[in-house]
Amino acid sequence: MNLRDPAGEDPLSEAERRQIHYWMRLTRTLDDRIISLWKQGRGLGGTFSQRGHEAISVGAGFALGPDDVVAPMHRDLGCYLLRGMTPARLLASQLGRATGVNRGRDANLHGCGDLDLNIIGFVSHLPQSMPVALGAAMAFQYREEPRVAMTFVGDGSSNTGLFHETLNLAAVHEAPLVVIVENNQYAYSTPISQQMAIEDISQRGTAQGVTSEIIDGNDVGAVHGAATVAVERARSGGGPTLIEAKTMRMLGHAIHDGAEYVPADLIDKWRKLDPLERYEQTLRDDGVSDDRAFGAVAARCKAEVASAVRFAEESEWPDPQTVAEGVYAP
Amino acid sequence: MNLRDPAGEDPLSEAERRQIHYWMRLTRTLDDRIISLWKQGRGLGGTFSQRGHEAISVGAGFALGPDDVVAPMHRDLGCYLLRGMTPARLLASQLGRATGVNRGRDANLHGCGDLDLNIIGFVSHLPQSMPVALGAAMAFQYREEPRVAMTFVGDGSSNTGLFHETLNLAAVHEAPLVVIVENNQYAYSTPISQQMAIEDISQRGTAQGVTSEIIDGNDVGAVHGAATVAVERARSGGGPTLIEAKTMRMLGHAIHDGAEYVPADLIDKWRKLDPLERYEQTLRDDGVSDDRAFGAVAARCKAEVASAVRFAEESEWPDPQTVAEGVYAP
Amino acid sequence: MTDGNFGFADQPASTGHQKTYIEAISDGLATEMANDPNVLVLGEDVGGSFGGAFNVTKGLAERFGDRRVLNMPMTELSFIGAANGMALMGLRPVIEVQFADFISTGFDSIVQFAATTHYRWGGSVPWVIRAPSDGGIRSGPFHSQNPEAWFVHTPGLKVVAPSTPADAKGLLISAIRDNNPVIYFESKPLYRSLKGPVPEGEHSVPLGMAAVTRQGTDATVISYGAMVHQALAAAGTLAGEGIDVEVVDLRTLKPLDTATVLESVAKTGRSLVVHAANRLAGIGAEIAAVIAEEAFESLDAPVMRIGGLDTPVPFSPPLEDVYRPDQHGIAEAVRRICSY
Amino acid sequence: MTDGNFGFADQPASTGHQKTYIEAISDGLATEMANDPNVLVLGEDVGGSFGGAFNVTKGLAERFGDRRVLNMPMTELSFIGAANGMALMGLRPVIEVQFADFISTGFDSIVQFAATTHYRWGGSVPWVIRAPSDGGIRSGPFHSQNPEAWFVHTPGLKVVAPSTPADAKGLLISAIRDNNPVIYFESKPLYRSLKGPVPEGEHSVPLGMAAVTRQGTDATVISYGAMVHQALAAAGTLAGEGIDVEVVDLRTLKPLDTATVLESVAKTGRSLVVHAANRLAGIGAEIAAVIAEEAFESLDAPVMRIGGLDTPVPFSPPLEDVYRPDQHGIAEAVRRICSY
Ligand SMILES: Cc1ncc(C[n+]2csc(CCOP(=O)(O)OP(=O)(O)O)c2C)c(N)n1
Ligand SMILES: Cc1ncc(C[n+]2csc(CCOP(=O)(O)OP(=O)(O)O)c2C)c(N)n1
Ligand SMILES: [Mg+2]
Ligand SMILES: [Mg+2]
Repeated sequence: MNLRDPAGEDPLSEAERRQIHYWMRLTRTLDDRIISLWKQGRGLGGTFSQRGHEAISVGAGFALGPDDVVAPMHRDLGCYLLRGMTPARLLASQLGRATGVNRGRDANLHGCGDLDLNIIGFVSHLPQSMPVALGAAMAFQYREEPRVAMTFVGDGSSNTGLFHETLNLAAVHEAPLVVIVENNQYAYSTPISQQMAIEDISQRGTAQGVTSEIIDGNDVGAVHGAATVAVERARSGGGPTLIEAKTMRMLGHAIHDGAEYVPADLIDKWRKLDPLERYEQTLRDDGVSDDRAFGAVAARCKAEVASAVRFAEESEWPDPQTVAEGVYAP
Repeated sequence: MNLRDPAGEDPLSEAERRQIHYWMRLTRTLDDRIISLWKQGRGLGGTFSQRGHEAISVGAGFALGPDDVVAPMHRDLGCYLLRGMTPARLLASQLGRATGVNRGRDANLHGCGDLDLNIIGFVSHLPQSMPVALGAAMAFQYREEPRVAMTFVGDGSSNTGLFHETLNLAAVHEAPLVVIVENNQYAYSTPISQQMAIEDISQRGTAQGVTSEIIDGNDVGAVHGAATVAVERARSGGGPTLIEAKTMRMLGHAIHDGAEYVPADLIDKWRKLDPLERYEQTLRDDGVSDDRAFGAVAARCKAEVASAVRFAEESEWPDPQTVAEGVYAP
Repeated sequence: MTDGNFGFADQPASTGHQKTYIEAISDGLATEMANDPNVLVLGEDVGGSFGGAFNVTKGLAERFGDRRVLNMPMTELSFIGAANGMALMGLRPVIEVQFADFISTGFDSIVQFAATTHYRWGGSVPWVIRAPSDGGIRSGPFHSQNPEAWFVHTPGLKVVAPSTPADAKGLLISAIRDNNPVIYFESKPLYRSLKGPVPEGEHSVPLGMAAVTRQGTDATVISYGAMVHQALAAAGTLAGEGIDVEVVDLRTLKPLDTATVLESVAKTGRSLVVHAANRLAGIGAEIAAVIAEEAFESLDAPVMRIGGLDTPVPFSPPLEDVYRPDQHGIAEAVRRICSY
Repeated sequence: MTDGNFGFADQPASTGHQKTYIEAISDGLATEMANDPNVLVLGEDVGGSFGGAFNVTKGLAERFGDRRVLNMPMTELSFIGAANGMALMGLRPVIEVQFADFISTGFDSIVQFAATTHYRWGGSVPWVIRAPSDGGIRSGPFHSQNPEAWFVHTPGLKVVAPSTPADAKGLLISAIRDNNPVIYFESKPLYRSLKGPVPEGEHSVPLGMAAVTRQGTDATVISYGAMVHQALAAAGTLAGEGIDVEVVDLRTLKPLDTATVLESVAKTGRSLVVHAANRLAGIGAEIAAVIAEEAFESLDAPVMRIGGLDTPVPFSPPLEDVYRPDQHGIAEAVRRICSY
């Protein structure tokens, strides 16, 4: 259901809604498979799960046009996928293969950038993607291109100075920037109550003069609706928007983390709000899709992921002779 | 006039009010003398004027007890003076002499720290004094000492990430910290309208959960009253406060800067609000002092400053043999 | 300075319980917290039952109370800045940055404030930053860095980098007791792979003193951290070839114990400096330059350096393996200088 | 690489108008802005009629419009970060940090994002940071820094440091055209004290090439920035004593032109590296280490280094004067290596 539309009608076509569902399912399927691979010892280094964040990364990413630029972070698998980064390339990257997005140079989703897909790769140092996305937005302004930049940031990252500096600068320049705050209530082991003395991160946007709002981050319609409004605002010269999407990190910080520090009932509560199940229910209720179709989507996603795993595991390793290549652009 | 007291009665004794006036006058006198020395070519390196900021640095500083700690910045001459740093030491410091606060190691008011006076010296990198003052406040909490830390920060500095990070951390820890924002409408040549998209800096405090308010920074009674309430709040476990004092930088950023970029009528408007003249008028109106007494204070300040100039100019230079001493604490 | 310092002299090889390198760090921290109520711990995720990304601080909150083990938001610049203020007020904060890579986020609070304060106006800033550093464990460019050269170049800091469990404990305790800002680079690859004897209770190893970890006569390999063990392994191989290698473990990178280095090179006439950090303009350059200037007449071969390549630390094993120095490269380089 | 590079070969001593070093920087900037609409300027106070703390950008806003000269709030971390994004989108931002000392505030955006991006995923980040550096002008520890070593040690950056007006223009233009992040350290003490011929219009000096600024046979002094002129002055003095000094001006610090350095040392057999930055673990260490390793057989004396002391830059003249290298210390050191 799209919160933007008081009449309750979804502005998306049925086909678009089925696409959103597909991306969410693909994201979940790939994420689950990554976890199982790592548990089987077939992974390399650490990896992050995005379980529970599908509505945010897919819903927001789906609001962008092809010429818009996105700078996602470590839990935005869905956004990478829907921008055209294939499961095969993403998995090969995570397994350090020559065929991966970053040719073995960077770990897990780090550095999964590809300007042909208008995706900017991220560095660990959070939230460095924020000013970079702002700079992209300022470049669009400078060249008078009708393009928008979007970036994602966590609750933990919203405490950093860089978060505030970027919002301020975006407001001063009325830059076409959309910032999605994924408030998943934890930064690693630290609950939000130990990170900040406030309830809502959105007020940090308001304080810099950035239009800011709060949405249900497990409702993909709400996310997509808010993101669409924000993208349109940005594109039409209305300046930056901050969207705080409330959600919950359903697994550990990274694969090795059992998250024993999270109260079980908190997880239980949010498990009932699973964004994928909720969207399937909505699509059922609205007669847009049904269990048979969902089954077909799930099977297709499973097959795509299985072939990606094969591709990645069979891919060659990077040639050690090339290790010093590419430090500098020619 | 103290804004805290609706009955309009000043909680300060007449003697205290005369003390405040003395510190303001001494500050102005010393500042004026520094400017004239530098214009005569008797200075060393650059220097900053604090003209127009007397009400803030003196009013806020006067609210502290002797065991409280303060971390002032480059326009808070009055605060250094009232904490017991003499004009002679301050001037010798600015002239790079061995008898200066920092023995020739640091320029102008930079690095004028002295823990015997509970003053923390500052570095150029703004606003590094903020987290340091917070750390002092957290040390008091840790040791359960009834002490408060105060720091000062400019409008320009309030755009930095460090400003926001510090406020957030202070709020989370409910630290006994008082932050005085000197909103003098410019950061070097950059007017506040180019620095931020908001009107009031105080809302940045509110957004982190820090009690925040706005006062007239050219009214020493208002500054002192607000600071006193904040210091008491901090001391009694009520957590941090941000006070935005609105004022105007009356001269250039530093001695070499003619500030041609500031509209003349803005300066004219604020000249009429000169904090020292206003306080003298209040003291006259309230019958606390009169022109004769003001004349005597001015003469005393002039003599003190003259003797400080003599002391500083006659002081020996640091011994070059000692250049590498003191990098490490023993 | 180096008297009695040869052959593990202050590395109590036979006393103390066996502990891993990481257990020794926890031990050092707990020992000094018990010893001095001014010592407190702060960093991301260090508190509560969790005890940090590597569990170094696990149990400390329970034992010493929550007020002495503070979880910080992910804001290195401000919490290191706050530690500056705590230290000025007489506390001795031990700061954990989650990975050494994130120390750059707190850079100004370290290099501009902490490093300069005593020189400028006499304030003393006695903190320790614990920085889990180094790679070889497939964690990519942002969880493998060795940024020590930035800090060695900065006046006013001290820098240590232990290579053994006993030193990990002893140097940490000395670092906490030191009245200056000390950056303590701990070696992630050694955390659980290296076990050794660690004295119980009080045990300190003075800052600024290198150790001659293996005596030899033909060439000196100078290193620190995990690379010391690669050097020792290479020395073992070379012993079989009749090359007798002396291994100097710097232990402290600032102040550098150049006396021990020069004494060794005076004896062997050949030297190789090894570190995992990027070779270019790394600490190895400083040591090589000191040797080249001050041991000129003793040198029978050019002083060589081995270090990380001038690239970010690559993630993929075949790339990281060529990026990173190891015993084979060390052995090869020693053969070269010995046959010079 | 060094062919035709001797004796000011590409320093057009006789062509071009006389300009001060700082005028040459402004000229380079304006030339390239006129040349390429993707070039824009950003930094604190650079815009409007003011034109920056040193007036380098004065007149640019008027000439090229306010949209190409952007005043930034005092937030180096985010505006350098924004420049990263602009550069990824094909612009060529030229960033002014008000003093080189404040570059540390933007550290992560430089060393973590900009430096690593091309290696990791191929994005190219073509910006220039102009950093007014160096001291000797009584501006104390926070307006006198020479932080180049931090960046030379960091893979993925380029670093330049011109010593003449012609190079100031030519290297700036090359830096802007380079497809990588380049840090351009300009010398405050040379700003208005040094005048020289500067070609009009198009003029670029390639990155990565040192210049032999004075030919000589007895010893090589390797330097950059303001210290080149101290070296030349010392060479003048020493010429009167019969010591013929070659002076190498590095011009680019990363990538280092070690070929030119080694060629010169091969000829003279004696070398001294000089910089105003702290000597300890500075760039001089790298150069000395390269010479010690690669020119071992040509050396008739140990390679020496002169640099700033291992202290913050002190404010007071008698202190700064001993802190800072000068022609007398250089001459003395050359005498020492020449009488070795
Ligand atoms: C500057 C910095 N410091 C520390 C870290 C280590 N770290 C990685 S993720 C993380 C928690 C991030 O929390 P949040 O922003 O809420 O994102 P989430 O992982 O919950 O999605 C931390 C502390 C980092 N990446 N960057
Ligand atoms: C991190 C940093 N960048 C740049 C500077 C250079 N600088 C010194 S003062 C100043 C303006 C500060 O403005 P504000 O905070 O409003 O204080 P004011 O001078 O107006 O009192 C600038 C840009 C600095 N000190 N620190
Ligand atoms: Mg989170
Ligand atoms: Mg201001």
